[in-house]
Amino acid sequence: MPVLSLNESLLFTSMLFSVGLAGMLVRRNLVFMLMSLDVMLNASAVLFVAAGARWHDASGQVMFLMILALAAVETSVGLAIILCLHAQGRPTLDADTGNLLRG
Amino acid sequence: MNPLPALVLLPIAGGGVAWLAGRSRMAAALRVHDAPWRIALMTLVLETLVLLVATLRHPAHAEPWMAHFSMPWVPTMGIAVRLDMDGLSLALIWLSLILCLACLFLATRQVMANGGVFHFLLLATLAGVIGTFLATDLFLFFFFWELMLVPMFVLIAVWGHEDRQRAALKFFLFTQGGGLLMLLSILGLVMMHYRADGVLTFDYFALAATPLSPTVSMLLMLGFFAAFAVKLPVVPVHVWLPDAHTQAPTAASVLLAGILLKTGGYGMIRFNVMLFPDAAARFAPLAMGLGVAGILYGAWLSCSQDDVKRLIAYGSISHMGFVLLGIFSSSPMGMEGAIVQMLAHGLSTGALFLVAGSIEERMHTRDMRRIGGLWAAMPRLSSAGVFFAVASLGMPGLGNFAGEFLVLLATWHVSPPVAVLASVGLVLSAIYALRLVNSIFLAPQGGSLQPMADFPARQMMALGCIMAFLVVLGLYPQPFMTFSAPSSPFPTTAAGREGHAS
Amino acid sequence: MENASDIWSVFIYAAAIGVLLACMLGLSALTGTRRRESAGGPSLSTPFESGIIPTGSAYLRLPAQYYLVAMFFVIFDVETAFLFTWGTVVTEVGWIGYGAAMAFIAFLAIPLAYLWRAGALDWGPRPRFRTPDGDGKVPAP
Amino acid sequence: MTLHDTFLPSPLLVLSAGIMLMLAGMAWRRSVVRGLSIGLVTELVALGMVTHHTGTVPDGSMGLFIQDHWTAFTAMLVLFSSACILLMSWRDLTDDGARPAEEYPLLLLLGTLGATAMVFSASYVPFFLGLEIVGISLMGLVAFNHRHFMRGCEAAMKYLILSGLSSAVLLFGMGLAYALTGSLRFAPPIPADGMPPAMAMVATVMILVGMFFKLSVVPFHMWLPDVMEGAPLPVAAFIAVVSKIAIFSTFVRYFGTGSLPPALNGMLYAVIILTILGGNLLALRQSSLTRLMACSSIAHVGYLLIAFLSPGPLQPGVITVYLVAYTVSTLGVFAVMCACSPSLSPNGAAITQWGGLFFTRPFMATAMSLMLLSLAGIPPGIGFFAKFGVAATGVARQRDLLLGALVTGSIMGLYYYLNIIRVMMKAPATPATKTAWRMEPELTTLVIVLTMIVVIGGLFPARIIHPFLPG
Amino acid sequence: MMRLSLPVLTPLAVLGLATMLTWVERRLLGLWQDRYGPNRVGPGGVFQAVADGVKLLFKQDWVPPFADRGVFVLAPAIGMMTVLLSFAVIPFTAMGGIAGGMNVGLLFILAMMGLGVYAVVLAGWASNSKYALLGGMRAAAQMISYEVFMGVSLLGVVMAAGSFSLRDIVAAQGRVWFVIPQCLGFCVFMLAGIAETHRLPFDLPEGENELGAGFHTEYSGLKFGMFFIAEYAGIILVSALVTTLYLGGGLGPVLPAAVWFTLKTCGMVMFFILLRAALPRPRYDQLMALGWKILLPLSLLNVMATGTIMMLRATTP
Repeated sequence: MPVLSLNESLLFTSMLFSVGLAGMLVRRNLVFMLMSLDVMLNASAVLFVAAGARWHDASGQVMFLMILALAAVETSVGLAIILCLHAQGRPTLDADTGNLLRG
Repeated sequence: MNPLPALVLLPIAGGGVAWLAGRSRMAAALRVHDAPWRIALMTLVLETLVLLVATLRHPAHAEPWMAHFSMPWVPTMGIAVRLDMDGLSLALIWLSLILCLACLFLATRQVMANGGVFHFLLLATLAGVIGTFLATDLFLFFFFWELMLVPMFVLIAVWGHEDRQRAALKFFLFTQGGGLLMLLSILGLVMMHYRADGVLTFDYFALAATPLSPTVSMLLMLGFFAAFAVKLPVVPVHVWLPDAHTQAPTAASVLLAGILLKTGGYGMIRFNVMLFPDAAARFAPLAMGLGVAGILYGAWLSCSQDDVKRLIAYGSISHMGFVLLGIFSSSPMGMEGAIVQMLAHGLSTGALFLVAGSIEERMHTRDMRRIGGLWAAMPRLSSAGVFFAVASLGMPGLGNFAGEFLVLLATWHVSPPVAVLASVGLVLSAIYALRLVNSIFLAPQGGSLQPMADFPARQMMALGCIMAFLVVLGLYPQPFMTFSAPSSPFPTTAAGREGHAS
Repeated sequence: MENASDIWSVFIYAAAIGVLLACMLGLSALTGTRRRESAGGPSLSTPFESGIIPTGSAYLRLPAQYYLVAMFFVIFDVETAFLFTWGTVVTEVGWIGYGAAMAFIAFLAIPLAYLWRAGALDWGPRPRFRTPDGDGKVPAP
Repeated sequence: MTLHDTFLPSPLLVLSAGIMLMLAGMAWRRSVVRGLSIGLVTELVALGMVTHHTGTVPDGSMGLFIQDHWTAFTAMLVLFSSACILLMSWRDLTDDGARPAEEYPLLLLLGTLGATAMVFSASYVPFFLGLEIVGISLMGLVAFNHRHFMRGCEAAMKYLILSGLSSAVLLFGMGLAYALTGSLRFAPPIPADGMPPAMAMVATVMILVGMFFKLSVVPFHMWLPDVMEGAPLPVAAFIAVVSKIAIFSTFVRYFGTGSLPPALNGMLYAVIILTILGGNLLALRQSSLTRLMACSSIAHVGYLLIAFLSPGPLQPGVITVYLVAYTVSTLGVFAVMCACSPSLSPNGAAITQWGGLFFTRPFMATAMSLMLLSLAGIPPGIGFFAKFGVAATGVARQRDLLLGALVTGSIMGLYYYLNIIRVMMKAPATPATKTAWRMEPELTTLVIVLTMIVVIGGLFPARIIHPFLPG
Repeated sequence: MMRLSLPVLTPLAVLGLATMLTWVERRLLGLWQDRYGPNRVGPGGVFQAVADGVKLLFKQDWVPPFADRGVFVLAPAIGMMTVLLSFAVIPFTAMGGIAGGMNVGLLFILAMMGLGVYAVVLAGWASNSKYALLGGMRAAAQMISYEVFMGVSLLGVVMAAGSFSLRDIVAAQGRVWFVIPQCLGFCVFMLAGIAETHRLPFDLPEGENELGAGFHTEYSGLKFGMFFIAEYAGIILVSALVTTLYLGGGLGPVLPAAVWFTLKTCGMVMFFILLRAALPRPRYDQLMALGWKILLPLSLLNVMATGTIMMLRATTP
């Protein structure tokens, strides 16, 4: 007997996803945006696990592992790029200050 | 051996050779500074011979379609290389070749900067035009239709005058815009045919038999009309023409005015009228209105131009109005008139552009107010100029008069007021042509006139040929009219059907 | 879960620890001696730096090496997760699974060798990338 | 674990082996040329093995991967383009000995692996994996801009955030689909018993939106020009060609051809019209050639979607031809840009700087014009036939609005493509300053080959038309 | 009753043991270094630890004005919490402890150790002092690095036992303790365990000759005490883990399981203290190099070897 039913986990993951999405749209600090991104990805990962539990199917957990790995890589690369930007002398992490690329 | 593919491919091949010959390294090896020109000339002569063979093979007009060539191209979409020749296309190809030859004699030998490329582009345009006149596969027609734009664009944009690039762009965009509408119409027609017959084909003859509801056929016809109207040009979409003609180098102007405009007229006859006769008949009043508007508008603006080339260009608009009028007058007579007018206008206006180009080359200006009294300085050039100006105003006895008269006559049967209005255009055309003659050749020159080289005899000979054609066309148009009558896509006899069903 | 009681024990355990920690923190707040801040003297309210008066912000720019380690951790630790899934079923999945796992380990080992050679695992002020002639010698300071 | 679990299309195997070889080689001793050579050989071998596989083909819909004509076709396109891009970057990388450049071919190969994995995927797992591998290696590649490191980093950051966002949306959609159907099969969800059908719609829309983001279809397009501008030129080509083909390939596989839920048709209509008009309007305003290419690639996706939305007997062939035309022409433009970039401003390639190219480097200028004309849909380029085909499919299904957009967009497109040609024809301001350029045999060969494909493909398109679409 | 009392008593017991361990360590160090340890308070100085605790309790509860107050207070609690929580899955009785049967027990411990990093980093960051920050960063880098090797080295045990449940792992050692077949993994795990608890010789985050007291430089009173106790609880935890994973847990003849378990754990604790007495401290770069360049390949090798042997044994009849 699963502790959570699919509907509850759906609700939970949707809320988590929305929180991440809101963070992504509202926050302007690059690090926080990365964190929001991870929240979104992990919400999806949890959804996969919950759905896998609902269908008694292990592939949901496989997907979970993949998502975990790729979210980790994405965060790593993101941090690396932020470091690069920082090292190149962009003091703030505000996403709106990037203005080198304008048509 | 079928001459039709050779007609299309020969100019391209010759142009390629000319291009190669024009490469600086190659030119140095050849030790001839005008090698591209010579090669182009040879190509044209060869082309003429081929055309002659094609003409003489069917002297008796046993069948309406004189030659046929077919080869699969994209079988999955029912596209094939289908080339057919009837009197109309033959006549127009002749016109193209004559003008091209004249061009080579008069205008292009001096082109030194990248002469090879120039001649290649010239011949490529010619190939595109000839292909357009011959193609009876709608896809192929569209292919050539688009293809001839590119070299012309480059010709104008690179070798043209001061404002060349804007003009070239305008020319390309307008034509292409019309072309895309035509593309949709072609596709629509093909799809209608596919739905009715279950056969996917772009064959002109097959598509002609497509059953269409009045609305659909009207829509499709309008798509075709848009493309041809831009090319012809019909009044509201004519704005590219004055710029393009003015800015183009002489040879390109000649090709534009003499030949490219005719593809519009050709298309209207071949596709609008032949494929959608009912829709065309319903559309005729509007088309005739547009034609008259073109005649009056072109002539009126022409009267107030100071730029020689611009004046001729607006004159062209006016003359092409007659073609439109004739095509849509729904009578064989009007159609014949339109064809004669196309031929005559091609010759006379082309020659006028040649003369104007020569003048510009010598005087370094196109402003009529700064040119004058050339008669004294260059009698041969001036006489040629006067002849063609008079021809284009519709002097009886010359080709233009025959065409315009036939058109007016046919129009009179349909609608006398329109005919009256159109003949007002004739009066106006007399005004601007005489103004041209007067101010350039006759009026005294303000400043001192440096001695300048007149046309040499060889060039006069080329012009003389054109004059001769005009005179014959004017005095005895009947053979031309029978010769150049367009053939219907519908088989008149069972035998005819056999001949083309393949 | 094999039995849900395990979970509940863990929850009870966690609650007990929570209470305990709260008690400890609260207790020390209650029992500690009170003194006014000023009474502690100025040295109480400056960060400890072995007797030197601190200058500048404490938030230094740390060497990028720390971030590199963080990334390696994230990546290698997650890769371990993949190996763990294989770990419990080694014999069940047979030679194909074994081959896959070995390939995976090889795919971990080769990047590790790459990182090693690229200098990402070295600490201290050394050139991070070898010179193109590839001798890998550290230039004399 | 049975044998069909190991079913793996050979290109994936070859590419991964190549990547590992390259890494090992780099660990042994660094060398750019060796890296590039390994990359090229790997890609060619993979190209030769697109139809091979290991293991036994799984029956039914259980496998992770699938192999059919469509995968063979798109995988070939992907591998070919990526080999071309490797060639384009050859000179830039071997030029500059000061900075480490060995990772570039590695990342490029990784990106290709990701794209290939996407192409072959028959399940959400390899699809998502491939998507992310492409995205992540692209972030590295975009930041690989030696000349403008800061720009590169900024573009990479932008790409990271937006591609991450779209991945998350896509992933959540996939999660919903999985929750509905209990299978990770790569197909629109059909809700099982007791599941709300509205959820299937939500899932489909989220997946659609995610894919649109990656395809940079108009409401979700804003990242593409910026990222392409910040990236090195070959990488910009990679974004425009390889990643788009891979996504489009999976898009076609996912939604089948024409089995889109009818309720979404309206949305797609709007999106396509917006894409075509928006992409072209944006392109009109650009002054940098890279950005212009980015905007025009947005528009081209719109045209492709018209063909996608108009199923019929013509559709498979048309999509095939259009993909080939788009790929080859875009690659050609970028190859010429790479060849000429040292004499131009680095990477920004403001259009005005192309003035007089016809006089300084006539061959390159001619090739460039042919490519641009092909993109504009003018003969003799292959793009003419492609656009013709798209219009044909649209007419066959009477997509009047879309056709209107197509015509309008094409005219706008014509304007800006011709504008570039026009600029190239302008006489150079400083007469005949023949800047000495290096011989670049690989770029010249590449341009020649691409030009041949464009012209020959335009004249004999019948050879290319094969209905490759799945299902 | 058992289910309720064990969870409540365990943390108290661990706390008590850890407190006592400070005295044991000092006495043992004295013994090995040929001097007296604390020997005044109570018989043999056994109440020294209690006295220390009382002293800490009555010290001022000082939060430096420059610190981030909330995080500063929270950090030691997190440190304690993660260590204590890990004990939940250790099967120290015959019944298997609080949740010894949990089927992801090992992963639970790894997770808790991962969370332990937060205590260090947050403490270092919240202190707003250079020594503390550097110490925190060092500790974090060290801990997360060694957690990787710890996880990989544990994989050998997991493979051999076929389960993550610590109770199953103990049961799987019926024939031979894993310390024999998994000797490579054992070595790696020991080293990783020392580094995880940042004990000497791997106590670089708190190396007093370069960093003051590292991440808890600014701490005093019972909050310092909590870090202190958490460290000793960590020693017990790692010893208990080693016992469970490699030394057969509560397995042993005659005596009850709990006694065997306690004996083995005590032995490991002593070994830890002996290490402190015997070994010098390496440089930080040497520590990291040891981890990434030696331990990681070794542990990967261990996994490969274990897998190969298991497969060979499974396929040969």
